[in-house]
Amino acid sequence: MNTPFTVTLEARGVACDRGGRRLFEDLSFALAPGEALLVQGPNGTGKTSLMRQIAGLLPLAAGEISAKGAEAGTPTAELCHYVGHLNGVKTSLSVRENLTFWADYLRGDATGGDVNAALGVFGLAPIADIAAGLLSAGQKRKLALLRLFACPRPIWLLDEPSVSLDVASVERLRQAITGHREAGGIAIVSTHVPLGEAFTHTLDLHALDMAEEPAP
Amino acid sequence: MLGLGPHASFIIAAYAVAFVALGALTVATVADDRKQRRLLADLERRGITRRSAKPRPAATPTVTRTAP
Amino acid sequence: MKAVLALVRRDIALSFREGGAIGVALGFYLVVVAIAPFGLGPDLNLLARVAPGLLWIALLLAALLSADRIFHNDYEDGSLDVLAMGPLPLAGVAASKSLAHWVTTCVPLALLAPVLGLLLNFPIHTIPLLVLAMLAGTPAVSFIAGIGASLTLGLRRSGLLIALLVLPLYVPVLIFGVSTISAAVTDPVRLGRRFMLCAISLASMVLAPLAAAAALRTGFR
Amino acid sequence: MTFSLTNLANPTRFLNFAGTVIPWLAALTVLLLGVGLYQAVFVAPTDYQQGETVRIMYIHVPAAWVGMGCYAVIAIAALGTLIWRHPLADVAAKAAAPIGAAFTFVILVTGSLWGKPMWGTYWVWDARLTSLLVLFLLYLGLIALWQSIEDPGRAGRAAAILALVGAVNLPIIKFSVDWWNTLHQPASVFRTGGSTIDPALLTPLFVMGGAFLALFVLLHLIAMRAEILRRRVRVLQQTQVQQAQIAQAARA
Repeated sequence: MNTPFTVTLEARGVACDRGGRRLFEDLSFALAPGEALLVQGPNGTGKTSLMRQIAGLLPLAAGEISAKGAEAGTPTAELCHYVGHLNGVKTSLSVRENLTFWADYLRGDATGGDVNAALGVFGLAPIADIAAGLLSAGQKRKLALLRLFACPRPIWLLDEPSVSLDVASVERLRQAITGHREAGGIAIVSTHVPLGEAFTHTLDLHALDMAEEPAP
Repeated sequence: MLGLGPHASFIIAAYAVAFVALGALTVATVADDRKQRRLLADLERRGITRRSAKPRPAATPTVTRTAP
Repeated sequence: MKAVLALVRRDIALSFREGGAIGVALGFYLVVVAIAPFGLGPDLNLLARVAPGLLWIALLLAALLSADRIFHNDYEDGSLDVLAMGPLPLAGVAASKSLAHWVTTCVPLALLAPVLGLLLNFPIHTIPLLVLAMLAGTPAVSFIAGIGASLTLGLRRSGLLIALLVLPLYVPVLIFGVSTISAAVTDPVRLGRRFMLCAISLASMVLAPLAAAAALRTGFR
Repeated sequence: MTFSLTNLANPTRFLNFAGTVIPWLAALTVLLLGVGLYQAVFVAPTDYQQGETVRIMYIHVPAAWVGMGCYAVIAIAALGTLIWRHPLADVAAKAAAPIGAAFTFVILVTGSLWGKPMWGTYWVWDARLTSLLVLFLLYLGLIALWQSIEDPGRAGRAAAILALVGAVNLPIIKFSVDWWNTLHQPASVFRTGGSTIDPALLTPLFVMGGAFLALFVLLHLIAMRAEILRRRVRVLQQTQVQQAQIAQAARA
């Protein structure tokens, strides 16, 4: 788990188009190992889109995103964990089976990470052999977040990770992000819940104020 | 009329089908074109032009350092 | 490679757990073949003659029945996003999932075919060849269905649309599949067309995942 | 060609170009169709074997050229969409599909009406007719896919992929149907072509070919213009919705 990560993430002049409209453009930032970025902004300003762009799931309308310091030739997407609004949890598989699959799949031929240790992070170990379909929304959310621990990757992309989590689990998540940073990892998180002083950078994706527009 | 021989009905039917099918295609295409032009002219008359359609300038967000 | 294994194994496990899918496809296959004689008449010679075609067509329809779920469930619950970020290229994901569809749908259908063949007075000694021909030809069915499934990802009426898009592409499989079996009945020596069937399957397994991956990319939103 | 391609890449320039060309092309189409039909119906001699029914050839064969050529247009446009991301490629492909389907429909119907007196049946599973039937089904699939996907960008790319998959498959389908056909029908029942066509038959055939080609280009230009305008209307309507939202926000 304590692999020291040495990856830096850099975005240069990134623009994002959604549904024929440009959400944002000319976005640049660089995150060194151990730095974390908080993404803020009202709905529809491109928080999710930015995450998906970094994860390689959405094309860039302009600019580029690159990660340096990893093994040459590794695509940025393979350095990232993305936990979005959907959990990627199969209801008919048990908690352990879900996690084991993602660990095996995401690791590929590499080694590292530990499913059993990961199960302990949010206290899901006692229900490890229960079908995930029986879990509450919060527990499914925790299961999705456990991917972060079962397969170590330097960059965490967390889109509203605190949704349906209780206060104690949010605190646990905050600790996890801090621990990830101490190991040299990068975290990019969008959230409405204050996660304390876990972040070194802030990105405000404010919409242009609607009222400023001249009325027709 | 024309002496089309014993199979006149097939020849006439073939020409008729081609005429009807391609005619219908032409009418539908032209009608669609007209309709779109009318819609566009209508919108522009109400002052919604491509100029006003120009998207609001996109946000150019910046990242600020908030903690050491 | 481990990723491929993990994915294929999970998809197979899921299709058994989520139950019903295989059973429905097999039941559908049985029903289609079972009602055919009511339309064609009970003449056993006629039934034996049309049996290869009937078995193949019913198999294609039964396989398409579950085709829209090749990617759909993973798309709905967000798994597809995570799959796209693994060590496997997207074409590899498409290939693994098509392969899992083949194992969970086409193989059981091919194994049921001999039983249905008996209902149609299909000569018993050619049954091994019937199963072999179906096993050789059905990878093309699953992999081409994967293209249809990826093109219609998340659309309404995707099941019907897949059938419309994909069935015309099955013409070569059908032609060579049926003729392999008919040839086995009439002329068991000349079986060169079985290799055509294998060639079509192999080509589909190589090319179809590329098209499916490109189509999946257009569906990510 | 490079001149026109770079110049027409811009939709607005394309609209201007279409506006100038369409009336002339319409006139040319009417002229060619008039001459061609007159020649085909009144001038062309009858065939010593087929008699008067050979007149069906003057619509069947040119329609076949256009119906198949149209798929080539779509396939090239698909490459344009996927590889060069040309802004008009997707419009060109979408506009061409219904036209191709209509022409292929004409091929099938006239072919079958020609077949009845010649072969004694409306339809034979002749290799050529069967392949064209598959082509027709591919056109229908493309049109259905375009209609099912709301977002024009995704629809364009998905249809382009399907068009290319079809283009790869068509030769295989043609080959397997040919092979299947020889298996089932050892004697060829139907031989047009050959090298013995009377030049008196050829002239009207080529005039009709030119007429159908002109009709295709004409309809394609009109349909492309309609498609470009449809997309503009869509954008403007979205703007309208946004402006309404802004006005509401301002009132509040």
